[in-house]
Amino acid sequence: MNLVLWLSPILVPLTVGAVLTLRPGRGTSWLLAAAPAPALLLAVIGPVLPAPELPWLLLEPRLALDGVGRVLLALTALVWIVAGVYARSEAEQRGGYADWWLLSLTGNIGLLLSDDILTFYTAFVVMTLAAYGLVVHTRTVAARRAGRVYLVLGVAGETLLLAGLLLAATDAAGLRMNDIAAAVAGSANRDVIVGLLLAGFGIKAGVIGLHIWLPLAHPAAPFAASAVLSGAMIKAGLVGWLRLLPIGEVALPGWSQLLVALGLATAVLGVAIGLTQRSPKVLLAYSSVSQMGFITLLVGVALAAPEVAPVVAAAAAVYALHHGIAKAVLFLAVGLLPRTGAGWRRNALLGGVVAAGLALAGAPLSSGAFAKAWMKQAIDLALPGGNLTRLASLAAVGTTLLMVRLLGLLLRTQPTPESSTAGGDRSRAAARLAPWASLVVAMFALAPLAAPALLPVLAPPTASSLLREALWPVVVGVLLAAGAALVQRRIGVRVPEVWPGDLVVLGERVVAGTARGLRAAAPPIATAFSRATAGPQAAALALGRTDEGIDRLEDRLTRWRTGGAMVALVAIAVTAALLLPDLTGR
Amino acid sequence: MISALHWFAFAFLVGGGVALFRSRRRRHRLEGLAALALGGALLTLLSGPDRATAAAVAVLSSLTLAGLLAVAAAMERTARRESASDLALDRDPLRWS
Amino acid sequence: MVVILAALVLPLLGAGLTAVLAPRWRAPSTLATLALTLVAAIALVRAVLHDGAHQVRLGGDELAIGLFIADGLSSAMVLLSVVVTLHVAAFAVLQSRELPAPRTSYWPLALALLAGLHGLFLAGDLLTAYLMLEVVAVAGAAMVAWAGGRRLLAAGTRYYYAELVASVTFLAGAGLVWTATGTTVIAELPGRLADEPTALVGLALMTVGLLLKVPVVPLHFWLPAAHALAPTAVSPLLSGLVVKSAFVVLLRLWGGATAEVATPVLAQLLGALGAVAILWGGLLALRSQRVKQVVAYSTVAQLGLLLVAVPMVLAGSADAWKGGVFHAIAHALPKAAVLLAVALLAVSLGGDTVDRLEGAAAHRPLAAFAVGLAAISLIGLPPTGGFVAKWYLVVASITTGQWWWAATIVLGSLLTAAYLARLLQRCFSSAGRNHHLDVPASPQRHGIDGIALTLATSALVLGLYPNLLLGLLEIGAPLATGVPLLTDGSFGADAPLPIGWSTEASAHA
Amino acid sequence: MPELDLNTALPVLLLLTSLVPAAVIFLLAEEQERPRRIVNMAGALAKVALTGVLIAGVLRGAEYEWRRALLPGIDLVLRVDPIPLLFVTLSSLLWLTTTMYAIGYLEQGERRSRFFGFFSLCVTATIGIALAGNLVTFLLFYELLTIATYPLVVHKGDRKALIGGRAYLLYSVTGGAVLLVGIAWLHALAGPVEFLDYVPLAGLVDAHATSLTWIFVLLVAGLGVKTAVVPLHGWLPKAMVAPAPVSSLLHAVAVVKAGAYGIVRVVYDLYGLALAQELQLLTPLLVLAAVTIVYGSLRALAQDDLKRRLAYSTVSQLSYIVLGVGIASLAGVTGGLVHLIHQGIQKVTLFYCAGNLSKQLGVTRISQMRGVGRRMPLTMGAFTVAALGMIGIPPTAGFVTKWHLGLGGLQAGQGWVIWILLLSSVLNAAYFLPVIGRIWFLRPEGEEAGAPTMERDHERDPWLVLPAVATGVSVLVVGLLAGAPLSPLNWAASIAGEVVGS
Repeated sequence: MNLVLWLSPILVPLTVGAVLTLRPGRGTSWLLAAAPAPALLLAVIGPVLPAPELPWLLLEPRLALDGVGRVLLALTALVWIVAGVYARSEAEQRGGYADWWLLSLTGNIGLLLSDDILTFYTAFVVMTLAAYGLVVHTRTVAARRAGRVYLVLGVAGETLLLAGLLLAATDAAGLRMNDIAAAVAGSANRDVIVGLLLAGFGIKAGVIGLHIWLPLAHPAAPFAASAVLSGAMIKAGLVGWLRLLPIGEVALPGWSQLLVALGLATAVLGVAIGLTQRSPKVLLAYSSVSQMGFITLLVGVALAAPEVAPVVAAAAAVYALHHGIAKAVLFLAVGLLPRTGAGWRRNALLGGVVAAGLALAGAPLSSGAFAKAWMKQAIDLALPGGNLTRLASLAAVGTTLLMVRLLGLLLRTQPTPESSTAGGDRSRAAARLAPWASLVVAMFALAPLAAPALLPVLAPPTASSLLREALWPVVVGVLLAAGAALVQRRIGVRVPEVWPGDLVVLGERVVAGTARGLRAAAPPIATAFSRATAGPQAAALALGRTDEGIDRLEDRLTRWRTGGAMVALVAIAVTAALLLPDLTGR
Repeated sequence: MISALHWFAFAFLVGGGVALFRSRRRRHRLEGLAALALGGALLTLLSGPDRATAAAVAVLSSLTLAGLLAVAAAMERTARRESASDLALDRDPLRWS
Repeated sequence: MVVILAALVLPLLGAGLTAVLAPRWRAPSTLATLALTLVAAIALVRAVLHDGAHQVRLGGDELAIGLFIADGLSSAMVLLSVVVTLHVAAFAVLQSRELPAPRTSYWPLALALLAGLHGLFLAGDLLTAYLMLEVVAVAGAAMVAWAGGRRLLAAGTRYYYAELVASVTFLAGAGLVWTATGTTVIAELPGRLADEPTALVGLALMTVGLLLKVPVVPLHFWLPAAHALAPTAVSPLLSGLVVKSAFVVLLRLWGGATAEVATPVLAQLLGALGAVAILWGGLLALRSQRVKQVVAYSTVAQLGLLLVAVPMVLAGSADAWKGGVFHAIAHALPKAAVLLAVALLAVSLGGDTVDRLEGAAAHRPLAAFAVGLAAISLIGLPPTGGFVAKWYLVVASITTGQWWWAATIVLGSLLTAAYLARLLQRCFSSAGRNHHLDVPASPQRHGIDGIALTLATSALVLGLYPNLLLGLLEIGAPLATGVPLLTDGSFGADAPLPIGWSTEASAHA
Repeated sequence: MPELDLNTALPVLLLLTSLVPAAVIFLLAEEQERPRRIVNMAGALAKVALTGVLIAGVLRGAEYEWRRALLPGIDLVLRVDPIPLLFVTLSSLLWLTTTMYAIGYLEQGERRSRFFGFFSLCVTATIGIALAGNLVTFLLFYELLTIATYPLVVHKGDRKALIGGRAYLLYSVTGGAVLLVGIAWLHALAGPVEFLDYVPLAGLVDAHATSLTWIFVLLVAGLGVKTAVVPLHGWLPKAMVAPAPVSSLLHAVAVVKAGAYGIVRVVYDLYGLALAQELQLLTPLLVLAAVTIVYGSLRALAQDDLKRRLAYSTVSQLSYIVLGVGIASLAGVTGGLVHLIHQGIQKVTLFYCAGNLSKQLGVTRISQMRGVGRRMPLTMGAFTVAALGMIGIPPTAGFVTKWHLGLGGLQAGQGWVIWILLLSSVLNAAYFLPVIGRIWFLRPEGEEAGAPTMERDHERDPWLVLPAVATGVSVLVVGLLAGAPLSPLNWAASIAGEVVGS
């Protein structure tokens, strides 16, 4: 029985994948949404039965699920189910889409469940590569460019990660996660490993500088894929950090400060660039970058105080849960809006957007408030100084501004006239709203209720943190937004749009340059190299084809007269060779 | 051991060789060949073998010399009969244009 | 003892008989003689294997002529030459269907050549060796000269004169040695040569004579024309057997006890000449346009390989001696096979230039396969005889510390591969000029190709079962057991040779 | 002749299962298609069956050896040691699939009797190389391999094939000659030496350390030609002109494997790891392998012709095995040995697919491969799995190798090895991922967006598709079930245990 419980979350999506490849089409595409169900089931009931031993598979994989794991598994399963409903149209449009979708899902779930680094690494890589299929689904030039950037960074991240794992594995007792974390703590080249792991997972988590693929991938991918990408997949970075970095074992003040600084910078810059964007999806992408900045900050804090680590980890998990669901709601809403006509359906969507926005900003009584409260609690415990929490709430103001900007952009999108959504389509459109609505409900319910149940280590948040401290950043944000709107209408200054992916443009130029240089340099090196090592064949040929010199020499050599001279010459040489030593005394 | 006769035979040998390789005319070549062969035979005879062997060597070498010269002459004559000119031995027949 | 006589007399008698017979009967009588000689040769080999080396003196004790020694080396070479001549004669008989039949004078001359060769291999004293050299010279040159055409006549004459110069130089050398040491028996030379300048000069002259006959590169002016232009049935005998006879005498001369007289300078000079031959022969084979010319220069190169063995033999390496002799034998078979096969290909492809060979495998697979198999042995790739020879030569070059010969051998096998690849490459090509010849639906199976194929496969068999031949060569090999080279001088008629030759017959395992 | 009990007969029987078919096929006329196909398949299946019997026997502890005098003092020895068994299993399995593939591929080709004759000879040589008990036997079959593969390389007979063939022949003959000198020198020094008997060499190390080192250099140079190590790799890309079954045979099953296997045997079974370390032979080997790995990948990057890119990738991948040999730790040895098998199955799959592509769709250049994924999904699926294996993406077999080589490198204190491995896998990604992208994510020319997917008519012939899919799946299965008892990984690990232990 435990086999079914533990393996079904991974095997069910794979079997669904097989089914969909063999018989794609409308009849079976609903399976897409059902695939993550076993994972959700496991997250809900938890590790009731012991994890199975599978000595034959890969290199003895082990599965485990701790509190943080369950929270993130619940988040992932929920987001994938709801997004699955909206991915049916793309799946029907192109055969391969369902396969890439389900492979990414399998990878995502696999890395949450795995307890040894090889299974974790396999799942991580499978998810990264499969997600490429989602990003380039539309096959437009922009999508392919986004895909290329995504893949280059994905491969780079995966390589850095493998280097870190290899270095850690040599000193580790076994391949299990805690063995590795302990090994990293004690290993000689600890800093190298920590650096590699931070960079490797940083790319996935979108730390500033390594985030450039996010703003490109989200607009390119279909909205269901972006929801999953932002909602669930980028959380893999957090999982990696929490499991592999020596969080509980040793305090790394240096790395902690760096990570906190990076976290804050990402949060602030994410918001800043996000504000300049015109397309809602790019704005949301930058909002994800900024929110992940908070999570990076929390991991930095955890590195500073090992004894408080579990609390900080729990806080980070809840924050991820809250952000994941809220971001999924937003992405799906942004995706659905252009498809729904005017009327109550449009207002419901806009209402949901406002609710999610408020949650992200950490408005009182929303999941955001709870998440931010626990975050502040964790920070105070680890680094009592207090100024860090103030900076965090300042960033929250930024998020509110971002959400108001988003609302403004969405209001400007014209509703598509009723006629375009054909009759049949309208009934399916109605069905579409239901899962989205359930996700909104989950957004409100899950963080406050489920989190403390799954993560007992978190102390219940104080009333004031839920109300007063949560309120002022929202109010200040709204006021600022109103002021900015007034100023902008009067002076009419147009804020220039930073091209999405900012650094990526120069990154691309650099990469393209090196690639061209390499390709240009390769032939001359190759010819020089092959000429230098022409090897026997060329030598033989060269010898064979020297000009007529050889033939002329042979012609002269075979003359009758030269023959005679040669006989005399050899006679003298041989006699001399034989007698010489004799004459000079042996 | 090495008497004047030896040097004389040796001279014959070398002279014959030079004539054989240098001359273009059939007659000179044959004369050179004869001198060469004679020199060789003389050197063998001068090596002071006992009487019986000496006789055997004398008979055998004169027979072989005669045979060799006859064959050489035959070859040169065939060439002459075919095209009324002596054999041009200088260039390698393989490279005759 | 009777067996030695049989091996000598039979071909001679056969030659005489065939010369007298009417042209129609010459071929059958030659084949009959060859069959008989084959039986004699096999008997000789068995005798040698059974009770070791033995000798016979035709001229009794006092005459310094007519000493014939049958040891491992000579019996092996005799058997080899009979086998090759038999194959070539069979080819000559069958060739009339496709190639112009050989001239009527071919048959007696071939037998005479065989008799000369046998005499040469078995010769134990210098004068007999000289006589046999003359017989081989006359027979060989006659076959080339009177094959028709002025070009062939010139080639034959040059060949004849060169051979004569070589023989006479050899004779002069023998005379001098005879004067200085008082004996002409090769086996008795050791010990009497020390500090005898005349003997050394004599030895030098004999060596030069043999180098001209082998030939070595600067003295190779007569070979390409003679071997490349000679008729199909003649060139295998020349390239396979005649050139080896001089090498065997050289080995007899220097392989045995005289080695202590040889100076290192001489050894390296001979080796260097061999190395030059390998390089120069290989190069010219690469550049030649006609196939038989490629094969002729390939002979020059392969003979260079033989000479490279001499310095190692002089340094006392038994492996070098075995390697050299094995190469001499393992070269004759594939070389004859290639010459026969190439002639057949030239007929069905209408031309004997290298480019004409395009698509030979399609037209005449058996002949092309023979060329391929022979090429493998000539390059010295296992599992052929060529490889075994190369193996011993390389081991010898290392044990004697003269590693540069190993490098030469490697370079040599590479060059061989290069110029043979030229031929193979065209055999396998399907494109090329020969499309005007309609590729026969199923290529005709020519009986005559089988002869070339059996010769080529025999090289392969030699590679797979070398122990038989190696065992035979042990008997009478001067350096076989590293026995000290000094002799005890006493020998009698028919007595098994006590001299430095290996005394007891190494019973064949 | 000693009475033929099973223990001596089996190795020879193994050889005969391809020697006899070779002889029979040479005699078959061109149009006797059916008998030739039966003989071929019978030979292949018999060999696999015999290998099974061999494995069972070895597990029971039986000893298999066949010996015959070749030269005085030197025997022709065929013996089944642990490493040979590993290589024989690989060869027999891959030969089965390659034979099926060749039969399908050369449907209406001409000169097929000649082709399959030499094809069987080639595998006889490979099995001979695998089972060779001493260096002379090894050399004998090593050169036989050169002779047997030359006609295969020049099978097409056109100009390019001949040039490729000539380059191949000259490189191989030189390699063979250098190897001969090395072996002769060793023989001159230490007398007849057999594999797995370390005593004679160990005894020489104090007196003849330098010559032992030079002998090693000669041996590795001779073997390096077939392993396509950097300065000696020139022939491999040129030999790409051969038809696909030959390229797969050349690259994955026989020729290059013989070279790499030779180096493995020389280092582990002849010198022994301890002696090799004592003479510091391993570090230069490591450097050589590292240079080849990076150079091969770099050159592969610049090739547009698919088979040339695969050729250069072979040059690079083979040196993984040499790298494993150079690393003297348990994980390193395991990695090297197991890659002998993994590289085989991965590369053979790639070549089957490349062959199918060129035969069914006439596509030979990567630029022409737009959207072939839809037209040949099965073949391209196998291609993708194998390509991911080359990059070392888990859960394919390639990853298992990369992981063990990396781990081994670190355990042996050669930390820089993992950067070479990672650089190489990035480069592999750089030249394989775009191909995979082109296969699946680009639309074929001339087909506007959203057109109904092209019909899958291009994969009718089972003889061509089955081998490709079988080996493709095996890449995945070997990777996934790496932990299983009889998996290549555990097999290699047990051998590595003995090697490192001795």
